Amino acid sequence: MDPIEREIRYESDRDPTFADEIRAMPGCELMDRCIQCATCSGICPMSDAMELTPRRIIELTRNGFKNDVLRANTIWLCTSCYQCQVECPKKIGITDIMYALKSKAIESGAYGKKFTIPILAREFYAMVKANGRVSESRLVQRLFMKTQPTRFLGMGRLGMKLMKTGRFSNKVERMRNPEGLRRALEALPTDGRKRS
Amino acid sequence: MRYAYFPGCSLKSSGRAYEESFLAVCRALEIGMDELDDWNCCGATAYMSVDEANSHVLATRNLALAERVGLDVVVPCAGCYGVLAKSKEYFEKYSSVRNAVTTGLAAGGFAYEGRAQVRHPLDILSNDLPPRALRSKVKKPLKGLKVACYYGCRLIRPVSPFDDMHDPQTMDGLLKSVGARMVEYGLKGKCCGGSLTGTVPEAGLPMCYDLLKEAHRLEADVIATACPLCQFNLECYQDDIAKKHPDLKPMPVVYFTQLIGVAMGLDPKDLGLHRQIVPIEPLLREKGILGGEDAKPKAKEPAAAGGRS
Amino acid sequence: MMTELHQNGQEEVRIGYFVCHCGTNIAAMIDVAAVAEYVSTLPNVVVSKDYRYMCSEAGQDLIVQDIKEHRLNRIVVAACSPLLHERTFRTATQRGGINPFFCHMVNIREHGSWVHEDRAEATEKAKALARGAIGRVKYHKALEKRREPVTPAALVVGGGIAGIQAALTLANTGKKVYLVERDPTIGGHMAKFDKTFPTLDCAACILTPKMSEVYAHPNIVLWTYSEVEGIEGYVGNYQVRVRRKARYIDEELCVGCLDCVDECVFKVGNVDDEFNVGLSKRKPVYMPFPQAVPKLVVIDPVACTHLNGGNCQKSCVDACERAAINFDQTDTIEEIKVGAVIVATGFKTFDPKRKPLYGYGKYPNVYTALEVERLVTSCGPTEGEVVCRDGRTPKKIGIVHCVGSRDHQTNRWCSRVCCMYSMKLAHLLHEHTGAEIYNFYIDIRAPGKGYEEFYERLQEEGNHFIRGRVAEITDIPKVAEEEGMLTIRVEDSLAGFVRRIPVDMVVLSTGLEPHADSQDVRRMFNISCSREGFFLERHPKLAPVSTTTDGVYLAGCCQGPKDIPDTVAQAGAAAAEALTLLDTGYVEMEPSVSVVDPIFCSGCKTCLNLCPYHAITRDDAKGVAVINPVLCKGCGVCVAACPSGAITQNLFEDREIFEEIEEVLAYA
Amino acid sequence: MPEDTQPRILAFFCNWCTYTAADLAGVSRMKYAATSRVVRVMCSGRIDPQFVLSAFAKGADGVLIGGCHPGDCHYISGNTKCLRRHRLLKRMLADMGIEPERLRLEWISASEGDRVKTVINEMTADLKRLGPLKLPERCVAWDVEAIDEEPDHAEAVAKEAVHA
Amino acid sequence: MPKPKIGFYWCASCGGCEESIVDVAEAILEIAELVDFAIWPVAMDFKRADVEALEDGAITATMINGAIRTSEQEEMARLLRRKSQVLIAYGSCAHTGGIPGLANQFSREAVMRYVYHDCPTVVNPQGTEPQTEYHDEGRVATLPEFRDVVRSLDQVVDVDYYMPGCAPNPTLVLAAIRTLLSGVLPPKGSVLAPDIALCDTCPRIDTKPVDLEVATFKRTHLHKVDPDVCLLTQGFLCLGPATRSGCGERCIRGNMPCTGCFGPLSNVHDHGAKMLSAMTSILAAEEEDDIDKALEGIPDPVGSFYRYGLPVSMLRRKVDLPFGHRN
Repeated sequence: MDPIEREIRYESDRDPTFADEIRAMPGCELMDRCIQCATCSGICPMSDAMELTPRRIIELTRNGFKNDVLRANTIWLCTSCYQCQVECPKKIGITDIMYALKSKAIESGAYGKKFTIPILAREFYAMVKANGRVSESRLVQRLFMKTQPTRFLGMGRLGMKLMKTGRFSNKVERMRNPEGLRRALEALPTDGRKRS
Repeated sequence: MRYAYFPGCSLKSSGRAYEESFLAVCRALEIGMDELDDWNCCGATAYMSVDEANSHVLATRNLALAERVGLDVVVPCAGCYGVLAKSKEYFEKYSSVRNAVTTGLAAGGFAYEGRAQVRHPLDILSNDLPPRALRSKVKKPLKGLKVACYYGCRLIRPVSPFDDMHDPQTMDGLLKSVGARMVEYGLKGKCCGGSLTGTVPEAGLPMCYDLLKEAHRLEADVIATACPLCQFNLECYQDDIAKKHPDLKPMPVVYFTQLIGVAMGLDPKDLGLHRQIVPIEPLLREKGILGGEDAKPKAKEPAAAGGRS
Repeated sequence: MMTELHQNGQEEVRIGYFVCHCGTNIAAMIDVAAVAEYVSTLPNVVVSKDYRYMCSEAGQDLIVQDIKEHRLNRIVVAACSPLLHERTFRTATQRGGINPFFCHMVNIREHGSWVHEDRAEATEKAKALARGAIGRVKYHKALEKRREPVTPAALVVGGGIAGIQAALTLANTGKKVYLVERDPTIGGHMAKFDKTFPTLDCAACILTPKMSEVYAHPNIVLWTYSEVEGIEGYVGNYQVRVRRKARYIDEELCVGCLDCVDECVFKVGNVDDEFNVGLSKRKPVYMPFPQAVPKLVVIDPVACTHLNGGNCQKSCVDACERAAINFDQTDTIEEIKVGAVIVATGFKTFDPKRKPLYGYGKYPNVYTALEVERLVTSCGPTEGEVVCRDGRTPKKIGIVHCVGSRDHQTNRWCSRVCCMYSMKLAHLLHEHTGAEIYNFYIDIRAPGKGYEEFYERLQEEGNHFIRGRVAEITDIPKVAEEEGMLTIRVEDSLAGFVRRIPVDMVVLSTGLEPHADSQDVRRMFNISCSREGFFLERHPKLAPVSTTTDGVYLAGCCQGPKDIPDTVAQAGAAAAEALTLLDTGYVEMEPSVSVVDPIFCSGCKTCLNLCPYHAITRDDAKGVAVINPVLCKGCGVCVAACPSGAITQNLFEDREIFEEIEEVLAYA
Repeated sequence: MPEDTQPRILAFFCNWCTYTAADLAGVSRMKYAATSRVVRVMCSGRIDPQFVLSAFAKGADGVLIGGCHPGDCHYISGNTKCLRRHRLLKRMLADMGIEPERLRLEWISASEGDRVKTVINEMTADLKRLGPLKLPERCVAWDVEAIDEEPDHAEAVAKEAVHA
Repeated sequence: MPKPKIGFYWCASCGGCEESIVDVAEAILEIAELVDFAIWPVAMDFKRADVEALEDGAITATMINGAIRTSEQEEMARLLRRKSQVLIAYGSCAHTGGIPGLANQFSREAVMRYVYHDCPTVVNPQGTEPQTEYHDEGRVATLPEFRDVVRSLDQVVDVDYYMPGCAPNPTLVLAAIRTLLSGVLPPKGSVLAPDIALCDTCPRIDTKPVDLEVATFKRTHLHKVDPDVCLLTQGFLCLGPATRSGCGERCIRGNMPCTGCFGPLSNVHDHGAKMLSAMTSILAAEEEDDIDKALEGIPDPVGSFYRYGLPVSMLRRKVDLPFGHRN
């Protein structure tokens, strides 16, 4: 049997400002109307693989249990298909909340070293910052190098086919002058949030 | 009819066939498509997770470009369409987004007042074309071809200005008007797994498997999509999926604009049919749509302008 | 300036001012003593005091004594809303020996202490309002409440259980009642139910006796297949026009033997049977259901070939020995006079097609709760045998709660009865088919007497209660067990994981919502409705069955979703309220009607067309306008429009309002 | 006097809809500025434009008229007459230099208690921004000019009145 | 017994009221028999000193017409008040401020700038404006001060009676003078005209329908006016219903709508607001934009409804105009 860990939560486990931070993000303001009806979990295509169902994520978020929320794989399995947000009877922006939680997780680095999804997000972010556009093939290469080198070799056959049909080019997609875009993206105050 | 055209990163690489077929169809229908000058990546689903405020600035810059040329912007890729449409709606709905976008764009020398509309090919082909424009251009109706129209998520959610959110019909309508037969595809609005097929395949691939299996169950010949990511997931991972599900037979996955192009008798080369991993041409030839006598390459039509980057 | 204000004769004005603490409701936020102190310095004020509960017996006696002791002839009471206690303080003023309309109320609770947070500002406001009232009240005149005779008859609109109960209660007191029902039979939704919760007694057993009692009752005129077309007049004196749609059957002759139905050219039903909510077909000539009241058939002009201009041998006519069928019948309009109206128009169920993910209409084995009511009842289309549309007898049934309710996309409110009838249906389905029943709920709401016990009984019967709102129903299997079944995907939120439950049949417990035409009905009876479309009661607690229009009362689900026990109770209450009106025989009309002063009226005809009640006519001989006090409702529109200022409205005279404006603002 | 800083709104509420809505706001304990003084009339059609002018002339900084939504009037069409008068009165007041925010017509039904709160708070904010109208003091200042004996007195009163 | 003295004086007026006195035609001789004139600047050469020489109350009755705009007019009004037993505000200007009162919509500077500079027909290269004092080699010329606000007579001095009308009509003038001389005086502050609106005696009242409704207000110079039918019924802004009668409906007989010069009835607190209320209530339009369209026929509500009475209206003046400084 695994060693016993305490399951009870004391009030000190709660992060008092966490809920407000999420609530301040556009689309996330109606969190408190949730009646825990579980429609979101019912409709979410990925919920069968999620450690915490979306319903539980909303409950834990609005009560400030930051660690539980950011440690679960739920926010990463969310493919932002918006079915939960559309079906929610209380019109709560659940997908927007998931995005808010992802940016919180990336900001606080609460995920495993080799965990692919946040790495993809940060690689994507860096590439847009540099070139203003994303070169798919290079992005995939960098991702697999960083997280699952073995799998990348397995993709060889598919890689060949894509190259043959002209759908895999090593050309770096770049804007003519990304200067304007770069200035635009630096204009907003980062209020101290890590943008790595 | 003239629009600004936002290709998005995918249409320049894995989704090149979508761009080629879309531009070919537009040329045939005399719809003007001016690619936005120096457009930037829309941020897709990833950028938003890192920096939510700037994701709106990033997306709205493209709308500012469209406003500068005074045209509505057409966004073929469903992913980009969803991101731009949502940014536009949140720009109008939330003052925090509006302030962030206005200050951000101003620093970059741009301005956006919300005039440029975000449109999708399904929308303009269904609603902006004069009634019989498409039907009159059909040379080779797709008789006998059973198509499962797959819309995916971002075309109809969270915003769905041109189609029914629960039972979309625009793609079905268009392909029906060029002679194809539709199957009642219940999973037309379900998620294809998005980027998970690459990052966490054991979670993403089952989604594709469900979609493919259902298409086979309904005896569809081909799945039509309007999104390069969905097309890639459904088509390119069929081998991986078949490893776990040997019963899965190959299912061609094409862009709806390719089928429309074929029905209009356009050159298969211009429609990027040769870019399929799971070939489609044998099926079309078998159905008599890609006719036997002109199977030989016809005299080249004047080089198709644009599109081929 | 040059305009002479009519002084109120030479009589010395002696005002008594009473400001109420209302316990702490007012005193907590307004320094009532300071207000009383300030008012004592105002002109004409003889008595100025504060008291803890002005509306109490002691408070009212205070007024009576002070009037006598200080020879007061004006009273101002600063307390709650006049809509609440104006009548109370006017009665007290009258008991003090002076005309009740010398009393004026100032609202410093609902418009003052309850809504402000700054004690100083609230007190200043109370002083300003007091000064305005003191100024105004000196112009008050002695007035008498006008009495209008009341027609001792009532109109009940809607023949469901609410209308039936109200009509019976009223008729049993000897009053004449007109019961008008849109459908060919009374009974409403309840007639379609099999059993009723929580006692599972059969709906027909408790409803049909009341229906026949209505039919047989000497004081009730029953008009079915009829609609109210228009209503004029005012409380106690309503003229109502009722359109009696043509049945093409002579009501005197037909005895409901159904020979005509058997002989109709259509051997099998050709249109959906509304009573069986479309589960079966009916012929153009039909009787809604065997126990229909009145026991008459009706010919549906839409479905009948002859009435549609086609040629038909009209075998029905030959079949009827009593020659009751008459194709030349036309709609008739009846004009009646009533004193009170009880609106009991009921509700409609939510159309589940508005929630496409539940697959109603797409998957044959998805039913609405009302359809299942007809399936399980012995006199239903399948005589109580539960068989799905695809022929199978269900072994696993899923009942989905809150369909359309508690949902911002459709109806925001809880429809209050779905949990209970879902449990009832679960019991009946289990009883009829032995199937395994799953109830998918958000919160089980079983608040009534015996309701929790019923829930316990259902649990003990082995029904599954899964806490989770069903998001989607699909026929696409994911695992072998789901082949050929309808799979319900839901998170069992008590267990904490998502489940896929394959079932043979799904029952959608659709919520209750207002009829589609509730806006037109509301405008016809000049009552208002809440945001959702249910008719608005005058006050949720103090006047739940009356409306803002005197003489119009509400009963049943048209006022909001409720179960049968509450509906019957409310119907009785509405009948009682109507009875107080009909029994007193007269109704006291507020004296705040308008009067034309012939001296100043130039006969310029400006006001004549402004009055919606046609109360103003022109005496061409004298060349002046005249207002008929019976028709005048006291809105004051003509007063504001009269270019000569020749019309005055009692209690709201120009000089009173100008004085109130000036004094309120003169304070500071 | 604390009264000076707060704008004063004279509100004419129709008995059946807006007055009842204000009662509902009270029953629901909604909080709003204590700047309104309500005069009850049976119908918004009873409100004579003379009342509005008198309110301004006697020192109100703003006038709020509350009536039933079109189609809801207890007297069928009283609110329509109110609307007809309001449209021209608004224009006339603008010609007389009174800012549009000082006269507001709102249709508020018996169930919209929150609307009463929002409108009064909004109007209070607008009037605070516009500053006091102070018509009685201006009238005094306009007449002072006639008394020749103390011209500087005239000027003093005038200054004080306007910039108070 | 010395004949009673009568005085006439005119302040900010057009002189029409002075003529209306002469309009009584031969009856002027009858009056001349009965009274002596103490002051009548337009007709006789009386000087201010002559009036100041009289003791207080020497003049039986003085009729002052014209509104009060300058300091001199204020002084004369106060002087004649002291000198007269009965002071009558004669004509709309004195009674309610009259046409000059419309200037209360403009500031003193605006009036000066227009009259002495912007008016197309004025040639004033040096840009001279009237000054209250002008020194020329030791000699000083003075002018009365031009006030910021136009006021009616009773806003300056206490007035006994009001003779309404722009200008009052001869029959009423004669009746007034005769009642004055008869010594039987009506209550102080009365308006010497019937307290009933024009429609009471208007020849066209019968053509006015019972279901009176105005689709849209029309301007008289843009449409043909039917000489028989009630003007308001035709859609012209006729203020007869809200104005005192006694004028003999001379405008209506001249086929033009009444403009309200005889002033409000006694129950009315603000003439303009009351007219506005009456005229808009009878519109047929129900929706906001239809109402606005129907009211396009009244482009200048202040000018239409306060043509003769802006100074005595509740607002009196455009509220945001400056005042209280010396030029």
